[in-house]
Amino acid sequence: MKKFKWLVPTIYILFLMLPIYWLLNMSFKTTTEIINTYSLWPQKFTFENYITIFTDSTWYTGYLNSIYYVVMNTVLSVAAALPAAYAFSRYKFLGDKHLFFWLLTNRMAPPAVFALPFFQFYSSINLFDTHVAVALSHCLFNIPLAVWILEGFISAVPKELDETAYVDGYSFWRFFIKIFIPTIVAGIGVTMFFCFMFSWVELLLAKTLTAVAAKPIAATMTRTASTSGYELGLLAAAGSLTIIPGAIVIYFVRNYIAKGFALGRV
Amino acid sequence: MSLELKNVEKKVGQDTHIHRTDLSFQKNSINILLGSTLAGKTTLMQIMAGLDKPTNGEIWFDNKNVTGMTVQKRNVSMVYQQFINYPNFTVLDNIASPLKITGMNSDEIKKKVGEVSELLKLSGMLNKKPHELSGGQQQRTALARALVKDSGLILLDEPLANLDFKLREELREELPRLFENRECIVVYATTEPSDALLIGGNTATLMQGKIIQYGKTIDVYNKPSNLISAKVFSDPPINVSEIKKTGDTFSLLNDSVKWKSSNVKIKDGKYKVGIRPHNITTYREGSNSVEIKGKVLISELSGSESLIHFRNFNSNWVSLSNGTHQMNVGQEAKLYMNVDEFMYFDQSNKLVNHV
Amino acid sequence: MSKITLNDLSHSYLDKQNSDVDWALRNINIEWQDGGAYALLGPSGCGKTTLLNIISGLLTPTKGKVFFDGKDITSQTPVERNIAQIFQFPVIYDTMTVYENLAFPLKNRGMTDGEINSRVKEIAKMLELTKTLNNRASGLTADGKQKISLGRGLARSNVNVIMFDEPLTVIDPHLKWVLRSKLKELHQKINRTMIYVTHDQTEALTFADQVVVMHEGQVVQTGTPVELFEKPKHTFVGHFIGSPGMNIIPCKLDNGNAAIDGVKVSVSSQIKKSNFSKTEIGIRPEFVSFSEEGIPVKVLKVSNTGRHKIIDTECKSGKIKVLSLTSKDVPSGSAFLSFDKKYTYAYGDSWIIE
Amino acid sequence: MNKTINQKAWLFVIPVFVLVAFNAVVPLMTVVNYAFQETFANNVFTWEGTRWFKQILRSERFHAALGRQFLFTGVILAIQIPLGIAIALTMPKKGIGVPVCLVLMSMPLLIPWNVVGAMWNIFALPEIGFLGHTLNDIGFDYNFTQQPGDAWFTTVLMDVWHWTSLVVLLSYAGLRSIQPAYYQAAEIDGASRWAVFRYIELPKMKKVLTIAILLRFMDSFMIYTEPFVLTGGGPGNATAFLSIDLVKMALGQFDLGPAAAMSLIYFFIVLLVCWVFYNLMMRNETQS
Repeated sequence: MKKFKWLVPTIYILFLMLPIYWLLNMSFKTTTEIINTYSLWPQKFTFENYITIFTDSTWYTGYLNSIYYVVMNTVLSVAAALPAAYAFSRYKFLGDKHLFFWLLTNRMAPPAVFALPFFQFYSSINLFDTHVAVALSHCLFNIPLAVWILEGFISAVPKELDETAYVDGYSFWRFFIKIFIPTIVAGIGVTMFFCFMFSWVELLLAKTLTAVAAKPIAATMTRTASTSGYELGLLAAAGSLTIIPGAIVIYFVRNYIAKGFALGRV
Repeated sequence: MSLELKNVEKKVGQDTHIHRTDLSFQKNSINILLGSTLAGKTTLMQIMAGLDKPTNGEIWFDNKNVTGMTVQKRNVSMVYQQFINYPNFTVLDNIASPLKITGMNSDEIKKKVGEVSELLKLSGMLNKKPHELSGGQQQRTALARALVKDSGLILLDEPLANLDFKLREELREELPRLFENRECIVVYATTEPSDALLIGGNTATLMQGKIIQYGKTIDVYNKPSNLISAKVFSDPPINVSEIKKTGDTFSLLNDSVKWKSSNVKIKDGKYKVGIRPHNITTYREGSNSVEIKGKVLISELSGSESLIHFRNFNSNWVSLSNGTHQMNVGQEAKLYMNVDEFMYFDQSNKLVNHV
Repeated sequence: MSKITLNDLSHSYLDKQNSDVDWALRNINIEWQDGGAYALLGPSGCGKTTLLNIISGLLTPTKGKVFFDGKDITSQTPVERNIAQIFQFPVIYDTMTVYENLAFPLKNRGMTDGEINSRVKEIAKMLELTKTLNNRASGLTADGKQKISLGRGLARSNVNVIMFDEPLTVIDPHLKWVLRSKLKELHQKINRTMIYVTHDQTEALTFADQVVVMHEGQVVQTGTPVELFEKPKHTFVGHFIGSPGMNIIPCKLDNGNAAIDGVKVSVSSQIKKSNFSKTEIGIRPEFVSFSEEGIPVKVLKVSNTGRHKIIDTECKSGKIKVLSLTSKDVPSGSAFLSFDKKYTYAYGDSWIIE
Repeated sequence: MNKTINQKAWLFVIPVFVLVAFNAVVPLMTVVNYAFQETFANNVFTWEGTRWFKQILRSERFHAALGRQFLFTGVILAIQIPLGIAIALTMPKKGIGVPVCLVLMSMPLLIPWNVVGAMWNIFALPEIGFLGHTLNDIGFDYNFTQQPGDAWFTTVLMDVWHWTSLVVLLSYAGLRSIQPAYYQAAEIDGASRWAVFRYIELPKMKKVLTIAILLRFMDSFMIYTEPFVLTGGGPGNATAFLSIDLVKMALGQFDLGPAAAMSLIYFFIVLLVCWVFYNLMMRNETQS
């Protein structure tokens, strides 16, 4: 039985790759070919769809918009969550448990519930259709997550390290920046990965809060696809491109992922 | 220079972690806090360092009240049981870090780090990261960081507990030497009586958040003020038994063992006697030895010593003899107690002889 | 129950071995009799745990063979070998009660409920676990948990060997002593072969009848605690066993005579060879005493340990420790040391010369 | 770890508190506002009390959506949790296989959710999709845009594709944190493979599995984008889960009052289930 153990993950990965391959396959076909001929690989291999995307600013600004607010949100979430996670890990204070639970409940709030109120709220404070709006709104679910993951990592560091630094004469902030952050850098990496991931894949809020100026690529894609009568080739090419940032991020943090979970909340 | 705890008490919620304590450590002394886990050693050290505040009482250092002062301002050093180093710094930067904080110029830092790393045999590994070192070297790095600045108070919280037996021995031997020629007070917490004896200095015995006794280590060992202190400061555990004195006659355990002695000047009556295992031996030792018989439970031979556990009148005894003395389990053993070394405690557990 | 023979064992965790340091174990030959109490003693990284895992079958040696009662079992699984092992930290099955934990290895071997019940009760009594039998195992203290893992080993009546891998590491210091005695007592009661791995000489020497001292993947000496103490075959053994360890002092060998700082030292055995790159005299502090003549030393420090005095002295060639009774007086300043000839040995390139 | 009492710790928590409260409190109050009032024009409200709540709780449409939602969540949990554990158990433990598996398996997690929907749409369409085409080729009458059963099958398959990896990653991390001594002890005790799983792996994975189940419950219960892009909730209302129904009601029909009431009920259900589940798991924890 042990001999065939590798089959399970292999089949699973094949299953995961199939739809992605299909998307890539389509992206190299013209829409006409997609509709008229069914084939496992492009008969007339074309870059036309990609060229369209890279030459049309409504397309590529979508990418830039997405990356812009995702990075903004990731930095914001982690920066805010770090001291909070430290506090939850190291100190007891009035209402700490309730606050922690309340934070987590926000991870449980269905975005669909908040879509309309968010639109009204951000419109009323003149942030509608800005990158800041999306970055801020994604804090709703990313900050609880970031606090949660980081708290696990921080608790794995003995508090004697903090004490040693104070004994050595470090002030709190100097210790926090020069020693503590480098110590939990793996945890920060994992947290950033998750924040990036959830901000990158989320669409409902991002779409609700933007119109033109900050419109994310994923939204651009659906719009074009539905209005111009399903330009399937273009849709596939745009979709394929949205996979790339994620793939790059995974590649860089691959060693941290498993480790992160093992060290963190487990 | 001195460190004084005046009426210090620590409570957390309803629990008292440290009962009212008065303690005073003098300049250039090594002071050992001896007690089992959770006896309050760490809490006491945290209060001394300024990492924790006492609920009541004051801490005076150098005749100044430092009770509320933050640890950064106190000029103390601390080494923990776990090997605590800054993982992202090299050994060199680890050792240099307390000096860099003070803004010392780099030449002087270099000189000081060089000296202290030489002292702790770390010179060859200054450019390594802590995780590349063995446990012993990691703890040496932590010690070096504690020694590099001229702190007036050096706190060592079971620094050898996580090391291999031989490394422990090696470092323990070096420790007193490290503090020679230094103006400082050293406080060393340990659970092991042998640590206290080998390091010397002064010892405070602790039990459940109370200081039982404080004095010169050898005095505390030889003249424990009460039974608890004797128990804390004994490894293997001290034998305790009921004893009756009438005139010059002492009798142990329902008259099973009797002897006469005129050396012990205590009133007639009932006492508890504390007998350290090495005062029960397979051979006669001292001028007054009394025979005791028992059934052997276990015999442990370590090459240089023999530990024999035996049973006499429903209680278990431990004897420790020099040399190898093989005894079989179940056999009737004849052993000798050196009665001159007995410690007598009254009904309130206070030492009554030797005083 | 059986005799254990290790035949020319070597093990490496690497695929390719270029030099000695690539081997975790080198050329181990050991024979252990049935029913004995044995210890593997050495500092961390000396290969003792590797050796233990090879005996239990958790590792297959790169070279060499393991025999139980003359039968080659090198390729057998731990189950087939029928052994028990107690690990550094207590391994218990969290979701089971103490009873279920003890019954687990028996159940796996298809014993009937009746047999299991009586066996578990018996073991629980031996280990003083009877009261907690129905408690969740995960609720016990570290020493209680360690007793459970020991109990799982003892439960099976036919195990060939019970192995301990530094079993007292996580036990509170004041309970270590109790559990150590319990192990010794158990061995004397059930007479099963036991192998105890540790870095702590006290644990090893008090537990075992025969101790194997390991250093850098090799066995440097095997012997009874007394042999290891009185006649170390290698300076490492001298240093590692005994507290404080043996004094090792550089000396000169000349025509079968040894001399330290020009003073002749008599040793217990004849010195027949002298072509070594390094020659030393080994003498335990217990066997050094102050005398009217002998090796001139300076007394550096005296520490009173309650039972003994440990005196640090220094001669030209190095430091010498003296262990004496607290009642004896110690000279201050300059003094002379003499060695008990019976326990004085000459070492050439770290190995005893005889 | 013993924590020190320090009320100043609140200062560290303030940024997080402000950022989350900024997003949570005002919109939530808006929802509450709508839920108890009727509005016809801008800023003209009339108090409606619990009318919308009663209406929603009695509405068959809500019951149907809630039923579909629980069924969907139940089905995907029943598939993803065991499947995820099984895959984690068979994954390599060392070597080049580890990063390869981790990277490839994480891919679906990093694809924007609407792209996931679009991708599966293209993949499953009977004429042009590999899945649809193949199924029809081998004799199934498959068309997820027309047949509710097929739509369900496709949605579930898509979710399995999208999220099983999260369970795998968590389980894998949980498995990796088990000390080898446990396996060795079990081997020595003669435990079967099943016993090792039942008495060692499963208990040690309990915490990660709790997290995995919670996350999967929350996210699948809140699912919106993927089925919206894939099926649009159809055919009919076959795959109109709670969020889809809610958005339809709020934006499509502009029934703000009932939509807001439904939102609150919805949020409450998620909270309640999470809370009950979490406490059940933790109660067992303290018992042991």
